[in-house]
Amino acid sequence: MKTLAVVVTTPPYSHLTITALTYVEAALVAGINVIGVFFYQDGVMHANEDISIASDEYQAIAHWQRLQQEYQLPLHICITAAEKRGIACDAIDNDKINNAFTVSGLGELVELTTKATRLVQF
Amino acid sequence: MKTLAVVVTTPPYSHLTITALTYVEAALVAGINVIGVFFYQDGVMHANEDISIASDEYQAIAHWQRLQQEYQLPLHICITAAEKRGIACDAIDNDKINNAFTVSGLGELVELTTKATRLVQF
Amino acid sequence: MSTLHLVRQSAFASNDFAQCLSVLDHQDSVVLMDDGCYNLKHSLMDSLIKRVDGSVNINVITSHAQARAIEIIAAVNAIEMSDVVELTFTHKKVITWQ
Amino acid sequence: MSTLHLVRQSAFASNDFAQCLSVLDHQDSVVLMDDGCYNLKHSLMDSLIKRVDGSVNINVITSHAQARAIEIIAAVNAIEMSDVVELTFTHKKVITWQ
Amino acid sequence: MTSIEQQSSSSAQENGLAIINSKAPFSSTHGKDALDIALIFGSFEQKVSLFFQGDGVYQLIADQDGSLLAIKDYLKTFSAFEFYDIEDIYVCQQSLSNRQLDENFHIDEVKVLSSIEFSAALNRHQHVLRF
Amino acid sequence: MTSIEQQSSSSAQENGLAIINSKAPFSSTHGKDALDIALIFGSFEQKVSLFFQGDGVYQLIADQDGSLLAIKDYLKTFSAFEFYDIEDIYVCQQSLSNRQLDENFHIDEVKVLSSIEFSAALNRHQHVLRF
Repeated sequence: MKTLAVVVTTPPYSHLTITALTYVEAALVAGINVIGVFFYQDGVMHANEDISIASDEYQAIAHWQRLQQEYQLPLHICITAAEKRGIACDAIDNDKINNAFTVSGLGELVELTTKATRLVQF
Repeated sequence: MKTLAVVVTTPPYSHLTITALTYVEAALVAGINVIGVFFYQDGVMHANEDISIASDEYQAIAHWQRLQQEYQLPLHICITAAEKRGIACDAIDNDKINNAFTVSGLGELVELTTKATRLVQF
Repeated sequence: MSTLHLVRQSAFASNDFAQCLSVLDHQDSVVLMDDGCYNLKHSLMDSLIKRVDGSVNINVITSHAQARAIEIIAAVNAIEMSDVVELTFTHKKVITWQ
Repeated sequence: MSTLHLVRQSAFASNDFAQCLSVLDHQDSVVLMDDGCYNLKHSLMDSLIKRVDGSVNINVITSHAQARAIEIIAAVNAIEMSDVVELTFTHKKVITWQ
Repeated sequence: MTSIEQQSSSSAQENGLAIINSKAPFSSTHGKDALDIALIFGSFEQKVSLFFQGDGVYQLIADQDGSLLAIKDYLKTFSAFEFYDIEDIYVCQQSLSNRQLDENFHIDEVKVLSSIEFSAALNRHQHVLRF
Repeated sequence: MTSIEQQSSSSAQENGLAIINSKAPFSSTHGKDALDIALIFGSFEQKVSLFFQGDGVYQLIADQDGSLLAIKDYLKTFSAFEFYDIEDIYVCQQSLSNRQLDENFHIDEVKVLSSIEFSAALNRHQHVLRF
């Protein structure tokens, strides 16, 4: 069984993120079991519910949400990286975190890496 | 009269920001009239009230606040850059923006640049 | 022992591509993507093509090169993102140079 | 017409320092700060020191070099941030290479 | 090509803002962020000049198409420079030739300068930002 | 220096994570971000090896002092590698000599490798991340 884990370190307003999205979607379409995407460094910015990208720009966050819904793709954000970037993770029922994303620790990255046959970083 | 405007593009968790802070404080101590600091690109992250930097790390935001209070140093964040980074600027009495910072447009940068005898970017 | 190398940066601006080449093994494959496409015109590419005698497989993502108005040279395969997914599993590991 | 150049990046990793040198005028001054301190050991620095015959003033921020365990060479002035503030106004403009 | 013009103005008072573009167009927001500043200076009728050096020269090359990357192609906005009275657009000849690029640009009025001319043109401005 | 050891293990099954450090220590958070991953792998008793290449080799050099920059010096944490059973620490010889650096490191057990050995050591791992 081909399993894939992906690490994303670029923020939603970076065009590099489109490449990551295109890759992950191509993997899902090809029937690869993508066991999770781990957002690290500036990648955690994806989960900031307050981000507003101009409507004529690429909507990276909406694209991740769609992949999450359509393929039950787990999207993890690193809590340490998130707190450094003003995404408050301590509140219960936090309405500042996009609910397509799960707040996780780095232990989740260990888990994904151990389980995946391939790990790809973007 | 020596007047100085400063542009900061690095976020609070970047060590490069310490260099900018050290420079601005040295200018203020030397009696230079620093007419404003304009935060652009990732620099706007300074105004995110939810940012929590580990207490044993450098507290860049607190340092900017201190300079603002001690020297009445104007700190402007670029609204477009801020919205892209999840710092909501549209609400009245927005409690997510650190109140040491003023939400401004790029027109403020034109103003600062026109008035300043020197413009320095960090 | 083969590795898939995803090269995303311009060698004219950073030394990532040079670092990639220094660990490149025969049997490895390279995919130029994003600003890595600019490397098609870099002198490191000439030496790579000469060095490998065709043993290293060099690819570029068509849309990424076309968007940048970069001509794809004959020594390089023009591929799509779905091919990158396939290469991911025909190689033993992936290193991203960004 | 003199310009103060603040160099903040390692020439081993990026080509910013090379770009700075390509527009450097005699009478200009250079301040190496942050990772720009690493350039003290780069071959571009040797050629800069030779080229300028002492007409370009080259400086490094002492604490930035010391933190990186970089020895400050004799051809370069060791300065503090307060000196950078002064240089800001003894030159006509500032360009930051970062 | 513009050396006479440059020499005649090189002794004049420096004024306005020079923006140096040093990054390729599609992988970072630096080009767009610099453009936004240029346009706002233009709309406030403040002098602003654009310099392209290093990988920044890729921003000027003809026949690019960001839409292939699903990117909103901000390079198209360069055609508005005339409307904003942004007339001084300089590109470093050395950076072009290092990258094996022809002088084939997607906007008119780009002045190709040697390093010495590029430096002299920069020096005619009071302030410099670099992206 | 360790070539016999490498050869004997080079045919073994690849396993664990290799982290390539490519950035200088004080101007970005990449080094610290990579370290955090290494330590969590160590604490989960998963094999992790550290590779230093390019400007990343500056992370290993002796006599540095981030406190002069008011930076919390994460390099000091490197001394905890032993405690976490992180034993494979490799540095690229070519990157050191390009930067005129001596093999004088602030931790023990750093293995200086040629490009070929560096590549072979990387190949002994199943996954690679690079910061």
